[in-house]
Amino acid sequence: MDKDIFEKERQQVLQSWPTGKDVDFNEAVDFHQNLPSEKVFSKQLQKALDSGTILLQPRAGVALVDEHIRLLSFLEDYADLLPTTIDAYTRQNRYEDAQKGIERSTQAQRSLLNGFPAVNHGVSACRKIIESLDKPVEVRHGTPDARLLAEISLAGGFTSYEGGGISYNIPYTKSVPLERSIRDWQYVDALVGKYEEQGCSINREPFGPLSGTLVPPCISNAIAVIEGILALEQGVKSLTLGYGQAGNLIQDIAAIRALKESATTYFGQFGYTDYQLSTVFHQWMGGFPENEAQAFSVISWGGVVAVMSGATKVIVKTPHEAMGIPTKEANRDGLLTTRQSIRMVSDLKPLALKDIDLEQEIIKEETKALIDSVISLGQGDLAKGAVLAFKAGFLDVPFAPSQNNVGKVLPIRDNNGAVRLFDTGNMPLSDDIKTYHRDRIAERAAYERREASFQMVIDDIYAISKGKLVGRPK
Amino acid sequence: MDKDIFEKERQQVLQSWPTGKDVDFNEAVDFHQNLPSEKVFSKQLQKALDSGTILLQPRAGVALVDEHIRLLSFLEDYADLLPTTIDAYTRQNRYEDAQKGIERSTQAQRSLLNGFPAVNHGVSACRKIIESLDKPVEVRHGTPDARLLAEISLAGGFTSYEGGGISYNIPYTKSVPLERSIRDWQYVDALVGKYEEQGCSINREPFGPLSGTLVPPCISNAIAVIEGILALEQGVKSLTLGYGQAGNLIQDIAAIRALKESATTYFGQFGYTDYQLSTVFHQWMGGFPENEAQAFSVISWGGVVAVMSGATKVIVKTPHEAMGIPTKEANRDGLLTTRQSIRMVSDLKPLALKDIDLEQEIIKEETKALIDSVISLGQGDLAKGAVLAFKAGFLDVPFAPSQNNVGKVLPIRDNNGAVRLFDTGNMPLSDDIKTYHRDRIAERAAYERREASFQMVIDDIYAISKGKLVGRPK
Amino acid sequence: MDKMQVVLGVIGSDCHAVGNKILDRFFSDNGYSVTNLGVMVSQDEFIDAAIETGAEAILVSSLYGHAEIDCEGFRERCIERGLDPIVLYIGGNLVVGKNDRAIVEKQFLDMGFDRVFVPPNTELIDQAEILQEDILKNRDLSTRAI
Amino acid sequence: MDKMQVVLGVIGSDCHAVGNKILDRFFSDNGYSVTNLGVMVSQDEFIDAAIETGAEAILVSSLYGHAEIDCEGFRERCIERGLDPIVLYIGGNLVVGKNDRAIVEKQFLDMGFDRVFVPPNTELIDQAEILQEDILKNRDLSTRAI
Ligand code: B12
Ligand code: B12
Repeated sequence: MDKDIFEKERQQVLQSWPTGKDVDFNEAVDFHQNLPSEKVFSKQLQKALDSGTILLQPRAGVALVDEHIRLLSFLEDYADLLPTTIDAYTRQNRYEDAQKGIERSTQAQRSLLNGFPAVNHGVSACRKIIESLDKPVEVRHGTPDARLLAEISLAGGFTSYEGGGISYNIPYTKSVPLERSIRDWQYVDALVGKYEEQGCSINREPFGPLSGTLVPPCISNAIAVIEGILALEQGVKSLTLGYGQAGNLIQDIAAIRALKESATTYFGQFGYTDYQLSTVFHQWMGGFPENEAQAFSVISWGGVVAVMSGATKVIVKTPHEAMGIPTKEANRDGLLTTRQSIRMVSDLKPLALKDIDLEQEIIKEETKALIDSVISLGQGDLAKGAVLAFKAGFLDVPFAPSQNNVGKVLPIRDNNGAVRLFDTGNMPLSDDIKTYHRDRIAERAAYERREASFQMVIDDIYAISKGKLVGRPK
Repeated sequence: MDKDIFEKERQQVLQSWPTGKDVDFNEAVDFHQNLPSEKVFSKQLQKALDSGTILLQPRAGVALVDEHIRLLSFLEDYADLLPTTIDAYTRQNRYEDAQKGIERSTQAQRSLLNGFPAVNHGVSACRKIIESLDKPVEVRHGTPDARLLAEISLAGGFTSYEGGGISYNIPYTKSVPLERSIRDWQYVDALVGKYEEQGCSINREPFGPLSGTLVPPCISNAIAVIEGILALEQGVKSLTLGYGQAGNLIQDIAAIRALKESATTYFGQFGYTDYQLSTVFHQWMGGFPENEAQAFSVISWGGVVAVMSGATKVIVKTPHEAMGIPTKEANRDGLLTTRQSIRMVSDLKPLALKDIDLEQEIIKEETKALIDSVISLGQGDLAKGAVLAFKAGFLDVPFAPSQNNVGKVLPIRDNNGAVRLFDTGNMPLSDDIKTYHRDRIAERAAYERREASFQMVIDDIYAISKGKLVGRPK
Repeated sequence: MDKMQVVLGVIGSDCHAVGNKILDRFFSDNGYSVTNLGVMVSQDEFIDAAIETGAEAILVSSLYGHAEIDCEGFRERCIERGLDPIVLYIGGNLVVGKNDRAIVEKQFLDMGFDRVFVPPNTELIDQAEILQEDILKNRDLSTRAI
Repeated sequence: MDKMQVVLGVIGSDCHAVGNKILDRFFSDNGYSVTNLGVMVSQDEFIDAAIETGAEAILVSSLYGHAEIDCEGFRERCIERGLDPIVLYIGGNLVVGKNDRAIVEKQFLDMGFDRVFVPPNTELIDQAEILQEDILKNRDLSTRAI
């Protein structure tokens, strides 16, 4: 992004809500420079990368500042990295509604918002959070226009920022044009780059799981890599690429391994060498079982697979997942279960399985087909290419609400539980790949003695919440 | 066992406590013959063997009959196979104390016994249990002299009986001579054989996990195979051999695979071909974490490994494990977690890993060394051989309380968490094998920068309950 | 008989799309003509669509926990804009947190919803029949009112 | 100073041996002379051994849930047989089921045990010092009594 344009736009952004005026970049740089390394996201990630361990991070956010600090202080003992999950009004820039939520929450003495309205609370409230805690804190949200939120929270001392122009549009919005959200996220990345120029390290994490629902790895990996490049282009240096557990052990391990490799390849191809790359594994992001004992099983399996995949961090679910925003105790329990799982399997050697290698090659090949189509559509301009690719359905996220999304792609599990493409929509995959998916699904259909169909898709959507991986009949 | 001797002994056994007189073999045969196949243990095991699925079984038993039936009826919805866990007084043939426990429990309106005192309650109470339920029920206990208990519970309609002359002596008693318990279990097996002759199928399950604490697979596999042969010798036809999860995925899978193969080999070598062989995987049998969220993780990982090992059934723990006999709800929760885990991984293909094959070969070789030493000590008489082998320390169970046990063997985990032999005691293992174990442990010691020592053993004993697999310092 | 007209959507700033797609399919497969507004639907958008299509029921979803705020005055607004009678259903994870189902149900019944579907009561089984009964009851009422 | 003598064992029909082996090690490593009776020890076996060795404390374990029955009248029996004063500790999973720790503690204190160690209060840390203090307190008492 052109610096002048950026700086001009900054003035507008900071004026779009009263709390914007408290942002003072130079003072913020000072604050960041004085943060001890325990509070800096990328430094903790680097330690994990170096030692081959995996870091645990929950999701958490409530309406009121002191409540939120109490919540995070409580979770800090069980987590390695902390979140501040932003409420859904702020995500839509509906700060008046967020204000209403704050007031109602103050009255009701409980949070009526599903997250922390950081913009309304402003810079000093963010500082209070960072100062109250001894671990790094990330802003986690789902905001298509996250410019003001970034300004306030980064000035507030947060050292990691989740999201991206695609991943915070397609699953999170209905009618925000993709060109706009990508553009607004170039701003965010440029802001991060501005901090990086001053030696303040801000980690960026594109949102991997997308709709969280039977997303084939190639789709999320392609988008993650593209958002990674878009971020690098603006000066981002520390990147965490994400993936949401799909459910089949082999495929999940292969997906994280493929993600690292595809990213490294393309980042190099685009001329980037000076960056820190880590990965994040999201425990199962689809519908959870309502029963807590069953939910514990889903969570702990997610912990196991996260370790086996070699991811740098794992985002942890809670036994309340199917029911509502967790209490702090439920959140702690999710962390405890996950930690136990992780520490019980972390001494295992990486699984050397041919099936994983095969799956990994397939995912990389598919991902390459998707990314290359974006590159060629954009004639080298990835932002433009991504917009055109979504229009054409070359990129297509299953079950996403956005009107930018063609929505033709339909996933179905194969007989081993791996997510395959029942309908490849317009995605530019080779015939070999298409045949591979068709065959795998046919195998299952034969086994279940029924046709692959939308009913099978629905069965798969419900499966985990009904206590199984594959949505078989009966 | 000689039939005349057996029948004479039977009369004494049945007179050793008043309820013995209600045993009527012919009437019992009638009862068994009329049991629907859903209630017959071996038939459900066969179905599982045929379909490659795994069956879930909890542990449960309380002092009073109606309470016990209520408990099992509640659990029946979540389990595939049911237990009746016997109290610890009955296990020691202390029926007066059991009677006191029954009376005190009636007064207190809660169970003061840690299991169901089946001998005191007698045949008709057992029948009531079997008739109230729709699934097969097994007697699970830890009784060195289990003759009367077998007479009463089998006449009562139970279709599976856990235990063995070694596995219910060494971990469960202090001073019962091994020759006596083996002899008394030959009686039990002969009784089962007597039922089998009448076409009543009674499953027998030697107790695999022994002390439940860092037992190297070769030791439990050797004892399981020996008890299997001792049972076959008396006419037992349906055998379930068991193994307690040791904690390392590779070793656990290898152990169950090795167990099947060693059993098949030796059963053949001893001339048996007409039997049904299944395996049981016990979720972690050592000290559990007190925290329930952590316990859920241990349980669900046990479910996962059970499936991956290919066992026919899994014995399920509960989130109350570290604290006390579980409530029925905690027991249900253990089953629910396990079921979820099982159904999430059961569609995976068996892991084709070289490391598993290697481990499996080692376990089989070690097991062979142990069993062959028993055979040669006994000059073909396995019962005699086993007694001599324990005396010589050729068979030696870590942490067992029995005076029959030399107690020289000490296990330590290696750097990947597999249980290795720190001290092989007097076990007749080859030098290669000993070196292998020594090297694996040295690897860990080097990594941890400390000597392998008894402190390391203690650290490993506590490890799982403290949230990890390997008891590393700090 | 003509298919009954219903309007479906996810209210407020809520982006949860998966359940919505399944509900669309479910009610369509079970004899209704469904106008699906998708996610992020305001009260007035629901009402506009209901008026336009002559719908006899509005099926609101809310998953993200803000239903208390988003649904405030929804019944009153319907009446104000002439939708009376109209069947109003709501389902999903209505409030923030894991709450007692009975309390949440009552809260939304009090707000004027005819039925409230919160977990563990969200499985789609006989909702299609129940809806038909409720619509017919309303028709009956309207007839008698005339 | 001579090492303090203590008797250790698992009471009743209880076969849990692992904790016992660790306790033996722990108290031996921390300055005591331990007579370990192992598992399945009756009240009188504990008392016999204490008399024989001149022990000043009996450390009872019970894991399997029958401690209520097995320990009935233990303190009285000690006094009856002339062990007075003697430090009586008990630890483990004392009663059947997961129970409120405070209630269980009180129950066994009332039965005459000087200290009660139930989870999550069973980790071995400063038990060796506490025991020393308790034994010294008893000596002090005996001296004064004389
Ligand atoms: C997948 C998912 C996401 C995906 C959604 C992708 C997409 N665009 O669809 C992503 C990751 C993007 C996401 C984002 C968020 N999510 Co979300 N998400 C889920 C999750 C895991 C599954 C939802 C799902 O698809 N279920 C499967 C479908 C089939 O079931 P369903 O949605 O429940 O719908 C069925 C029933 O509810 C019922 N039903 C629904 N409405 C109606 C109406 C009628 C009339 C009837 C009869 C029945 C009915 O029938 C439907 C079909 O069976 C749930 C938790 C869970 N359930 O396990 C959380 C959950 C709904 N999310 C939640 C939250 C808070 C959010 C966020 C605000 C982020 C945050 N703070 O954590 C953002 C939302 C931002 C926004 N603007 O809306 C919370 C809501 C909390 C609460 N109510 O207290 C939940 C419960 C998780 C949690 N425990 O914290 N989420
Ligand atoms: C391993 C084990 C077994 C093995 C024991 C092998 C052996 N011979 O040692 C086997 C499988 C044979 C077994 C059998 C049974 N077990 Co068991 N077993 C366990 C288990 C899983 C671990 C015990 C262990 O070794 N822990 C590790 C050691 C280091 O810890 P510890 O024993 O708790 O001892 C420490 C502390 O308690 C403390 N401590 C103990 N005593 C004292 C005393 C003093 C003075 C102090 C300061 C401290 C102290 O310090 C010790 C060292 O750190 C526990 C549950 C758990 N804890 O997870 C159940 C458990 C103890 N068993 C139980 C039961 C009931 C039985 C059975 C009766 C079978 C049944 N009905 O389920 C039989 C016993 C038969 C009999 N005659 O005794 C129950 C007791 C229930 C209750 N109290 O309500 C438990 C709690 C499981 C459960 N939740 O149901 N068991």
